[in-house]
Amino acid sequence: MLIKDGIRMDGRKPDELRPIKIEAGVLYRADGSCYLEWGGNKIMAAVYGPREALPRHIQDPTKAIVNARYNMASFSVEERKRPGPDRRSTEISKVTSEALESVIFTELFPRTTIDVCIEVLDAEAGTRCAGITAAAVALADAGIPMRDLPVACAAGKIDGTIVLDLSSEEDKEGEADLPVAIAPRNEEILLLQMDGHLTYKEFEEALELAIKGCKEVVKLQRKALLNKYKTFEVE
Amino acid sequence: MLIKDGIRMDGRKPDELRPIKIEAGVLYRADGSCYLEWGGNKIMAAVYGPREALPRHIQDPTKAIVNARYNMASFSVEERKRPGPDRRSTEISKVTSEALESVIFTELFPRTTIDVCIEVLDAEAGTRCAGITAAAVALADAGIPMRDLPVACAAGKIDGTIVLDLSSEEDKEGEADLPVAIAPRNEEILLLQMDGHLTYKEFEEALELAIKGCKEVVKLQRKALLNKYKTFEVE
Amino acid sequence: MLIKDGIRMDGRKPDELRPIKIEAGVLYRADGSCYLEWGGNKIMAAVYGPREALPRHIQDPTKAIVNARYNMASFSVEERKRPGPDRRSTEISKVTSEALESVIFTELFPRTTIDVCIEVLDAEAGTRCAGITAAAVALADAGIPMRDLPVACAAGKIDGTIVLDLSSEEDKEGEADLPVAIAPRNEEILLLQMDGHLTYKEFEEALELAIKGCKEVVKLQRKALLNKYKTFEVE
Amino acid sequence: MDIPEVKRVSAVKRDHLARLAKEGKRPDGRGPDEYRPIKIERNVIKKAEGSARVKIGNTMVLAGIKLEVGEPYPDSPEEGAMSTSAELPPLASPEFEPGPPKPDAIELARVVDRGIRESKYIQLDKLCIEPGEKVWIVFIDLHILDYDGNLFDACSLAASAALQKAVIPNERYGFGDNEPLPVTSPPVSCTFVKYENFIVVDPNLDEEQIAQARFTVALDKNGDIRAMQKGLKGSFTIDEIKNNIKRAQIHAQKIRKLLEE
Amino acid sequence: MDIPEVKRVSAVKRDHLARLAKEGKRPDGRGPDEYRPIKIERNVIKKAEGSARVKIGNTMVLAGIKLEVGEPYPDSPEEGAMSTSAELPPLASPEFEPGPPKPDAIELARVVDRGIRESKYIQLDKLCIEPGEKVWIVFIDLHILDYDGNLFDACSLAASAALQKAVIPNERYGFGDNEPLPVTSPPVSCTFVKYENFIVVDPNLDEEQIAQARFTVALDKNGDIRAMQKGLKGSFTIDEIKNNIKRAQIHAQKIRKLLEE
Amino acid sequence: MDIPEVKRVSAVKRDHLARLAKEGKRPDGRGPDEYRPIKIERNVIKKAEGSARVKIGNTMVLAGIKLEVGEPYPDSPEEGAMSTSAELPPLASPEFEPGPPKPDAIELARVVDRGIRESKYIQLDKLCIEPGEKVWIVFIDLHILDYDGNLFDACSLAASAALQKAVIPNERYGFGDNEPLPVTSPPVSCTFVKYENFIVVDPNLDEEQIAQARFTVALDKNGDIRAMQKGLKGSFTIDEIKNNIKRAQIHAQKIRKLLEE
Repeated sequence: MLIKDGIRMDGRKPDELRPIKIEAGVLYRADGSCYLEWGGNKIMAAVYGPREALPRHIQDPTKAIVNARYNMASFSVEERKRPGPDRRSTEISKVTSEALESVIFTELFPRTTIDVCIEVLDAEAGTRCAGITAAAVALADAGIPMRDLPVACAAGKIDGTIVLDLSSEEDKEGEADLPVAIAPRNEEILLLQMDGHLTYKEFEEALELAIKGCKEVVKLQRKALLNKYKTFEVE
Repeated sequence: MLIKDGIRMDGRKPDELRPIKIEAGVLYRADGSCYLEWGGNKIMAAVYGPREALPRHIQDPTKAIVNARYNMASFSVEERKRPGPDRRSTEISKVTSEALESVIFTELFPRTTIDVCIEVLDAEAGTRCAGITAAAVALADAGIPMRDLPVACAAGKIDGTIVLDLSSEEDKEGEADLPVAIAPRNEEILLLQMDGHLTYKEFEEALELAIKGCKEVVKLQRKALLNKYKTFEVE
Repeated sequence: MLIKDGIRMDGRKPDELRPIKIEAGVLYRADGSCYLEWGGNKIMAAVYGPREALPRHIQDPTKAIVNARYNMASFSVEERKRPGPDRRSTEISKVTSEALESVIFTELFPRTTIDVCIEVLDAEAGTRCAGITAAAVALADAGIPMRDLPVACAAGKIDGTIVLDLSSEEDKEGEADLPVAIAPRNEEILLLQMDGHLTYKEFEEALELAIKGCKEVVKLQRKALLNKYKTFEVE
Repeated sequence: MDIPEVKRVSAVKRDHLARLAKEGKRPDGRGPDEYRPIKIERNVIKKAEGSARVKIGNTMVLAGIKLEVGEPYPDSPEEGAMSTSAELPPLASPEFEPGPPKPDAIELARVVDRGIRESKYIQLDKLCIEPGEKVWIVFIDLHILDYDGNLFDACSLAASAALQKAVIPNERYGFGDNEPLPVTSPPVSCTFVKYENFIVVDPNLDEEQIAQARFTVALDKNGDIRAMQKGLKGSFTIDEIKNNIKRAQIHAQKIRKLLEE
Repeated sequence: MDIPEVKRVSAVKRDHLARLAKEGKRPDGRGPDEYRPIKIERNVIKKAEGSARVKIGNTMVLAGIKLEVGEPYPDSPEEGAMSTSAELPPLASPEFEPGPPKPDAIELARVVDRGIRESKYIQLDKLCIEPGEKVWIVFIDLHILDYDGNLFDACSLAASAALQKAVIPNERYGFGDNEPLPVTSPPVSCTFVKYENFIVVDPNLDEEQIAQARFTVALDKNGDIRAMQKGLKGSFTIDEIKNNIKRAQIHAQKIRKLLEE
Repeated sequence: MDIPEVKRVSAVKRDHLARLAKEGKRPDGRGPDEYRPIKIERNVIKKAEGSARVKIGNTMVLAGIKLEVGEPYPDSPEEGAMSTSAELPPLASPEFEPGPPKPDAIELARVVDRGIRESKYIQLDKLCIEPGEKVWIVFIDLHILDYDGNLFDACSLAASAALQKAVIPNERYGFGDNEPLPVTSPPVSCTFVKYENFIVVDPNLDEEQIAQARFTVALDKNGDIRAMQKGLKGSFTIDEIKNNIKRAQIHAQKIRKLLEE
């Protein structure tokens, strides 16, 4: 029983996000960075680049390569995770790199890489969306030119109801999870994955809800970037 | 009891091969290819090259490098094999590379590699000989100039009798296995390995039988190459 | 009970070294080499270089890179050691490289590496000091210019007494181990590690004893190098 | 960090495909909703508990099933387990390199795995031997033999076909007679790519090389969605995604018939 | 052979620091015996059994503690075990590269480990569950977030702080209520570097990059020595080493107070 | 794909050796059927259960034997097991590189292993401790110290000599007194190379570097063949192979005497 009288176990309504806190420019060494808390998730993202791609034979003479590396700290999960990439994180790194590259003007920086490091420090469902959201802020903080600020959020199905932003328990016990990343301005889909069971109708509903979620989150991203700017002004 | 009244458990006479089926030019992407069935073995071989050897520091300015890679599919054996090379396949790759390089005019293609991929899809004793035999057809199909068409076949000893082309059970229960690859025109030995127990006399007999086997197999290789040529003419 | 009436379990006095035997120039292929027995330790050290550092991007245009590789043979310890570097040997390789580089005139050989191979063939406590001591002789044998001949020796604490050069049992049961490498001429500290429990006073005593030990060992190193020189003269 | 391989396609080829796309034409003459010929052969590997070789046009893949006895996961002590791997061996393409699976191969295996897992195709609850102690582990190994595009659908189809007639190797373990692997209804996967705003099903290699975005959906026998994956560096509009799914529902029905023959 | 990375510092910066050093000045204006501001936050990670984020100036590290049930070592059947790992992820510095731990990270983890182990900070003898069969294994994972020098002290401090308030996760294993991890008094680590014959505590990145020698000492609550490590390619005189230890004894007392707040 | 290392020998040296070969002469003055001096020292490593250092000319190798308790293979529940590894450490030659064993080292270890295994030198059936549960595993580790050619024979001889006087470490495991490892009669390996149609036994490094083909045969005490391996990129005629074996039978008898001293 994950939902009762329209209220989820953690007290949220079906279309309600978990609490989100975003801070831009939190690291000293990185060219851009972001610390994000989203429900029980704690994510640190850093961006380095554009910088010369090395070794040289990997350089693309027409554009920058976007390398996102999603990594879970060994203490971020219930059972300690062995350090280093596993198959899951390799796939997430790949789809995250692709989603972010969609919005970056990579052709401005031939022969370079833009490295995006996403460290999951504390994990509680929805880390890939949280990671992309944090990475987007870090990219903006690094001054990487983008045609839009990407943002991600998942919808899902629990007890037959389409809901926004699954919690850990909902993810485990629920019927479907649909993480989505978009370029919010014209609602282009940058990332979309799904596993579970959705009829076509349910999918339409879930996609709409996920996009609605994205549009709420993007406001928080913008606020975080603005806050950093303000801080600089005050200083 | 592996042999009774001069007849082996699978009905073969001591000097009889298992059934062999060879087809050349079966792959679309490869420069040359061969599909071979030999008893219960199913082998796919592909050749790529000569092509520039990379990274450059491995190039030999005087000749092509021949790289054979023998690999067993994880489902090709009774107990699932973990993917990737093990010590056995590393050794077979090495001796196969050396045997094939013996007949290739490598000095015609300095700074290149000729890559030979041998995939064992279904395995039943004698895969290294079957692999070399298939690789030879794939090399010819790729138009790689060779001074002869290499071919391989094993002889062995079971119940004290020298026999041709061991089956899986004979290999396990028998007393010796002698895989041999030759350049058939002048009977040069390109590969020879042996484990088990043979007197010098028995070795002479086994070697002679293995070479006899090779000479039967080479006819099938030639027929397969001819068939492909004919097919092209008809088309 | 590791010490009784001022005598240690193997009959040594607190400030006494285990028996040491050093031979220089024992290998044919290496540019310099040394075989050393120190208590139950048997060490072979070889030096190659200075030679061009490869791949090129690791070259330092201002000086030679000193690469020491400390390795334990799989049969050198009670329980067979899996071949290849582990975390312990990686750390020892690092501090050994740094200690040796301290005394080598690396700026004379830009863009090169000086490779120092230390193989522990039989191990009985104190292998890192024995390895550095052997490596120093091998470096001198290779004619690598050094501002001093480095040497290493450990002191430690057992049953509350500061002693020189711990044996295997003393290392296991004792209270502290302090391996030290020095440039003996002016007593510079090239390597210093410690684990256990020492008051500051005890540390002063132990360091003094370790340096005294080093100064005894350096005499044996010099003798070994002289012996080799003499041997050449005689030949 | 795994650097995604720079895909080099000649400018000439790219321009040619772009021109064709503007006229709604594909390089091999197919319509945008046309699959290449599909061929399924089952039980081609004697040593495997199940196997299938699938050709889609020139693309050829082999799926082999092996079962082993292993321990169940602690949180499902009465259920078997499944594991899907893909190898892109140098045999299948001049671009493939030997070595452990790269991100491409891992994504491929995981997408195929999700389709099978989420449609509950393998009845894992019937693969318990001894609760909490011993269960069957089903290994699905995808071996690419010839790569001319659309590995997602070829591998998914080969896995489904191989599992369909697979057996539990009771004899090898002394557990009695072999029996059929308990399966339900297979998922069917449909893949689209988009280039020059042209969206086509079942891309061949040329199309994949210039594609900006890829979309795969795995459907169950009711046409419901069990898994999806958007890939590559471009984007889709919401309507394109919805349209892809509707198109896939029609394709999947036809492909399902091939599986049921 | 692991080739120690060539550290490139501009000649200008090197000269600048050398000139300052001759006047006994440091690049950020500190005195030779002055730490940067230290900040400790505990229990920052919910999933970890213990955690602490430590900042020393701009350097920021996170230590996370996880406990697992495992087998004891044969020679100490009634004792728990501990294992310390450090990651230098590309997030924390443009010079860090992904991949398995390199010699730098291994040395760092091992030096932190020795300080904790030799001061018997974790009471391993109280971590036995079933003698010879089951004990608690304490995993200390050091995750660098921002690298501006002196990782040795930052990591040691973070590990000590994280262990201080860590719990034994009995509940997760059905062993009853969680309880505090039994610890004694933490070690405190002090690190010095020497450049241009100038020896300073708590080096920042600029100082580390031109340093000729490094010295770390871990002290217990009595100021006794529990672990030491000299690093880098230069040397110290005997008096310098002795002096470092005496200076460390003073610093350690102050840092210990932060830990006990 | 492991790229076989390009072996570079100067043209001058190659020509010199070719000229000598035409006159039936070898670079170090030996006849074609002459081994370099062989020296065997046993029990040189205290920590090993058996050991031997073998020199053939300037080539020096060390074999160390370790025994561990492990599980038997399912198909031979009452037999011990053996495992042979070879390391070509950078210590032994400027061409050797650190890292996991490359194809050269793997071939070397496997050929030595086959000689011992096929001649049933170790009586594995006497190494069962508890049927189906516990057996002795014999580890043969070959450590090259100085490489001047013919590692196959040097390693085979070192392994044979080390096993000859090895012990079962019962004491370490609390099984009672140590006892001799049960062995029968050792195999003896003989290696030939061919260059410029000149076939010589016991090649030194110069000869190996220009050799076109290599042949190793392991013979038992009756002169029967237990293992063979042809290597390198050239070929032998049938008569050359036969002749090599006959020559080896004579050499093996002499070498066997050294082992029995």
